[in-house]
Amino acid sequence: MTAVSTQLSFFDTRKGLFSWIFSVDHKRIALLYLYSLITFFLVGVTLGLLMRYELLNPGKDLVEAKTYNQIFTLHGVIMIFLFIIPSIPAVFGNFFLPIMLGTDDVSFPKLNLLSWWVYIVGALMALSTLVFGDGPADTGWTFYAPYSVKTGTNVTMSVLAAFVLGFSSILTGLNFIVTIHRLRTPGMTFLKMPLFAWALYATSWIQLLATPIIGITLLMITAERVLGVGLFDPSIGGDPILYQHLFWIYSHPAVYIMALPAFGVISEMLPTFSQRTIFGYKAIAFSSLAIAFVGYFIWGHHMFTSGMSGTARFIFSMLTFLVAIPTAIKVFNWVATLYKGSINVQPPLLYTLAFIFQFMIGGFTGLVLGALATDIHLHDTYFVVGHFHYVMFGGTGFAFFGALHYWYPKIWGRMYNITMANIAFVIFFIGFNMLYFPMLIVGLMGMPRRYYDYLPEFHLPNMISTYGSWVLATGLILMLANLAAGFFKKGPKVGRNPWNGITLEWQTLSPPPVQNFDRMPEIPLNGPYDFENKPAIKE
Amino acid sequence: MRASASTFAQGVDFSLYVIVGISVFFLIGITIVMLYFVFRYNKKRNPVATNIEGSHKLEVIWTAIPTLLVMVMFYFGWMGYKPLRKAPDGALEVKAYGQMWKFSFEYPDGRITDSLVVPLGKPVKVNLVSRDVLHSFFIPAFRMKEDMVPGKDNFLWFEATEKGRFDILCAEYCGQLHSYMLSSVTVVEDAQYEQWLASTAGTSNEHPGLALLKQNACLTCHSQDGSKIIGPSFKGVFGKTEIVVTDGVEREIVIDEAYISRSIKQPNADVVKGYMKGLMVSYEAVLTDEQIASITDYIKTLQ
Amino acid sequence: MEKHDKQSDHAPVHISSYRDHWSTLVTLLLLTVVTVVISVFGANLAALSVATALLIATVKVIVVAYYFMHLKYDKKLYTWLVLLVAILFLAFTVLTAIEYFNR
Amino acid sequence: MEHLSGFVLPNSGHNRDDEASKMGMWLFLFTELLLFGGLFIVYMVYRMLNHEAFLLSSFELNVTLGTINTVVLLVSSMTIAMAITAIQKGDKKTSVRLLLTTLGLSLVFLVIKYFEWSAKIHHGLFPGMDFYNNLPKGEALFFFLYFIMTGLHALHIIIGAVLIGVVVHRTRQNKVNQEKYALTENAGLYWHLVDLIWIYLFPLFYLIH
Ligand code: HEA
Ligand code: HEA
Ligand code: HEC
Ligand code: CUA
Ligand SMILES: [Cu+2]
Repeated sequence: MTAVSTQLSFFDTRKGLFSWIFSVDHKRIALLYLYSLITFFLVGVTLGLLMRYELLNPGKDLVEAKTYNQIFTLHGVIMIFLFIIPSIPAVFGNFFLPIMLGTDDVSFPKLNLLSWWVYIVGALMALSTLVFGDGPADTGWTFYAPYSVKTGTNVTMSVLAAFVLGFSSILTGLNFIVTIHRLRTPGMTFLKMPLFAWALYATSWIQLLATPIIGITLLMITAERVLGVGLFDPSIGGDPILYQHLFWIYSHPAVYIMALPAFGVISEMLPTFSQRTIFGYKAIAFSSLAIAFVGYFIWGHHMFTSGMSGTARFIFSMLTFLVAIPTAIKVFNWVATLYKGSINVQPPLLYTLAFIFQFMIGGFTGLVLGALATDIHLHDTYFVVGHFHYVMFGGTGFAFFGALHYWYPKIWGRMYNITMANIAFVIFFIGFNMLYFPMLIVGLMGMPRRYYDYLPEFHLPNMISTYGSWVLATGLILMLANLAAGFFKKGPKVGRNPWNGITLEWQTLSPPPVQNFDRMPEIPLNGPYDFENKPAIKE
Repeated sequence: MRASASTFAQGVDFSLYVIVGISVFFLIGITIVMLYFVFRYNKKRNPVATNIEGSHKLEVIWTAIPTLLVMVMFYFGWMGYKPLRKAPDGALEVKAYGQMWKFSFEYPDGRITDSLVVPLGKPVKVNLVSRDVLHSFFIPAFRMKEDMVPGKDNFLWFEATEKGRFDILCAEYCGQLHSYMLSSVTVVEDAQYEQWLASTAGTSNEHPGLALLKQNACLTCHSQDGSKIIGPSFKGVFGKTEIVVTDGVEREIVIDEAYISRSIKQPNADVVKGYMKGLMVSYEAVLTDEQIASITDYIKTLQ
Repeated sequence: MEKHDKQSDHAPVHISSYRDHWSTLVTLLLLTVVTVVISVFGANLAALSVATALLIATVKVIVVAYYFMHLKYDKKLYTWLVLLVAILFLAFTVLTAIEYFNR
Repeated sequence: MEHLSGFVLPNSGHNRDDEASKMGMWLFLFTELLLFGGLFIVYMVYRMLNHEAFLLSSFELNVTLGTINTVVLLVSSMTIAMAITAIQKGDKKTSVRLLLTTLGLSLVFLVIKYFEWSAKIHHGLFPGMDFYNNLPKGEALFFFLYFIMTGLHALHIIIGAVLIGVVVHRTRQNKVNQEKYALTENAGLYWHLVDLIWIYLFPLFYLIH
């Protein structure tokens, strides 16, 4: 081997702002995404805290009704389109997919950079409504017609922003599919690919094939607002329900855009911290495809009370229950992976366990919503709000933070303070459940969502929930402060493989050099998690 | 959970218990197994891991069991729901109107009320009509909900099993005062209901114009005391000089009978400066010219 | 630095002849004539007309994709993917149609 | 790029990979198909709900012009397919000529479309115009869809034409040649897609009868 230490990391090859924002290196683009994502996430979270503050007591606490409505819309738009849909693919997918496949970049590096720029433009458009026009939209992130056509707030800009962000998502998906088909290192067949790559593959197909539908739907809303007449207007024979169909044809598959990459991350962390192969590799890999596929056909479960035909309600409810099966397969295989492992309890594993627990709660509440009788009662109540925060934040959000703790030493070449990370995790976990569990209760009691004010009998759970949001915020600040240390070049340096992982990214330097590898990566003999034949990794 | 006061409540609650029961069982079971593994196979206790690739038998088992269970859940969900869509013949039919941000009800005899009064133990079919945007008619105590969709006739029906007053909430986001779009349903004995039906509505001696304003939910947006809610206040509005925007051009007008009538029939033709277009819907099909005259009459008195 | 030229990583490229293209065009034009004739003069086929029109259009699309777009000579993967997309779209329409038919 | 440690990764995202660009193009076409797919769903539903009105309105459209445009697009599809054959055979001159023919046909299509549109707009059928606003239920929807769908299609024609222009330029510069013609192929794929969509639009709007 040549002198390894002379290899410059991707951080050090070129300096200056322009070397970042015009870089076509997938690792730099990933970090661009990370920083911009966190910024928008912090805006979204602040809005969330404001909402909780407003809901502390019945009546007005902080803002007017209209402002509240704009806050939850912007909160939803930011969290969905700016944070959770891009989150894991755009940050960890971009950074690690090429490395895990043993190549030096994605298939279309320039397109990759373009997708970040498009993302930024879309994000700025979404946030510009705070300053320009008649204020942010007040429609909810679903932009249901006809209210979204009638309201005087700046819906047009918000909708166009979502349209532009869709493009960014499509470009990322397209890039990943081609990369996975074309750039796997020799010997790495599809069935020897790490599960994270499988998850991204399934996700990318959803991004590619579902996003265009919402694109055109949102353009129709724009046309309606601009021309003053439109396709969803009943007075000319249109049907507002059709809007909902088109919206959910995208937006239900989109929830699996949020969930599948998280499943992938979990499937990476479990073998590493159990030091054994994953249980049921093929079952996990193919269940991702199954979820992606079935997920296309169940959008109607968001519309059970819209006056849809009984036949459709029947079919959509039945199909909804089918997605639970591949998810169940995953959960069981994950738990079985812990069996007879040699388990090393580290912060990423804590996030993994919390993920499984919370995602189950989220998933099971999803089943309650998927059943017709119960959804009639629970639709558009806080039960739904509880459900989706459990899956999105308790699931994907926790996977995101887990992934950040897991790959952190690889990205920055340094380790954070583990004790601190554990403390932050515990506070985070308690705060999370304190914030969202009461929402399930208050939903069962019948409190509708998107309510600025509520009846006195809903007071107690709302109060607990608001206090929970403060606990959660504390945990989060601790966590971020701990992680920020490495960013500022504090914390001990680590070698190539601090967690004793097996996928290819652990064979290279931390942080990786520009072309990702300083020596030829070796793939394990029997599949990606074959710890018995793990290639020796010399520093 | 709230009182369960309709014939469906039982079916809905039962399917809820089935699903939650199965779920809690798996949630607790899986969590305990998971934590046990983490404890038992901790690297202190189990320094060397055993590689187990998987097991076909287990995969089949844990595909089959959830499949079975979700079909059970689906079945109960469907059974609990089925009666909701079939209103029995001869049910008492009431029309419910939703508009920004008020429910109103029209009984077969033409009486219009703000809240619902129904007889105990009799099926009631509510036909749902929206005058502007989406709303949803939600009675938590009855476990009932259905959207009000402009241009589409939806309905729901129920049979109350308990006397008392229950909340009606709007469960589909419909704009600024969505959370204040409340009403109630009062369930009374048959005899009381007959009595209520017989009592003549509107015995109060209020101005007929005011009655109309209340009835049509004008007052959710327009105050009578000068304060600004969603629309301009009615106080002192008659005879006032005002700036309106017509087709994007500002102009000054003096408010007279014709203007008020136009504002009610085509609210978006002239939009008062500083207010949003599109919020107020046309009442052309709802109010007759006489009624508008009566409203105008009343507005004149608010000086 | 050597570059890996991937153009030739599968069998030698198939080059369609000009004649093939002409015959494809003639097929397509014939199908177009058939649709127009059916719709304009075959009024008594009314109920069938949407179905036939879409059927013929689909045949045309397959011809274009197969020959002009070279699917026939490309890796089978592309054909599968096109089918996947077609099935997906069909499922969207069928599910939506079921909803509206049973209103 | 420097390789300090003296080895080269076998697969690199920076290598030329024509198969990858073709795959990328196909994936992009899928998104385009589903973009129009959304509109086709809208069309289907509204035709189901407003059957008679759609039938009536379709008589407003000019079948002859529609048919001519269909033929124009089909022929242009052939010429661009031939342009690929030509470049594969190394015949750059013919390739450029065929591309220019395609470009010409795209202009013919647009000109015809322009006349069709202006006739409709002249009748006040464009959404928001007075006549349009007084159309009966359903008919208004038909014309709204007509303008949105053919408009979006025309936009794609324009984009395709620009793309073909780029190919012509690149071929003349010899950046596209017998060894390296992925760009021509991709432009061809895109152009065929535009054709495919029209193949459905034509019977759905013009031939309801
Ligand atoms: C990450 C995002 C995500 C994920 C993964 C899911 C997953 C699921 N969701 Fe959720 N959902 C949302 C995000 C998500 N959802 C959002 C954002 C909304 C609201 C949108 C809005 O209106 O604003 C929503 C709303 C929503 C509704 C509409 C509610 C309403 O408005 O009335 C429904 C109804 O069916 C539903 C169902 C489901 C189901 C059945 C799953 C399933 O995939 C869950 C499957 C998982 C499990 C079942 C648990 C794990 C399995 C086991 C532990 C094995 C044992 C299992 C058995 C024995 C069965 N969701
Ligand atoms: C991923 C998605 C996501 C996340 C993370 C959150 C986070 C939060 N949400 Fe949620 N929420 C949605 C998605 C999300 N939300 C959506 C889609 C809706 C529906 C909107 C609609 O109806 O249209 C909604 C609606 C919604 C409502 C219902 C509004 C209503 O119906 O009236 C409420 C009410 O309390 C709420 C509260 C919160 C709170 C308090 C937080 C959090 O702020 C909790 C506090 C969390 C923290 C304090 C953590 C801070 C984190 C950082 C600082 C992290 C730094 C980042 C990195 C390292 C990357 N949200
Ligand atoms: C959803 C809210 C809403 C409801 C309900 C509503 N309005 Fe309005 N109204 C407005 C708004 C906003 C304006 C100002 C913008 C405009 O002129 O369109 C307005 C304007 C008016 C004006 C003109 C006032 C002026 O200062 O020029 C009159 C008169 C009026 N409304 C009468 C009524 C009557 C009568 C009803 C009930 C039958 C009613 N409105 C119901 C929102 C509402
Ligand atoms: Cu009416 Cu919400
Ligand atoms: Cu869903």
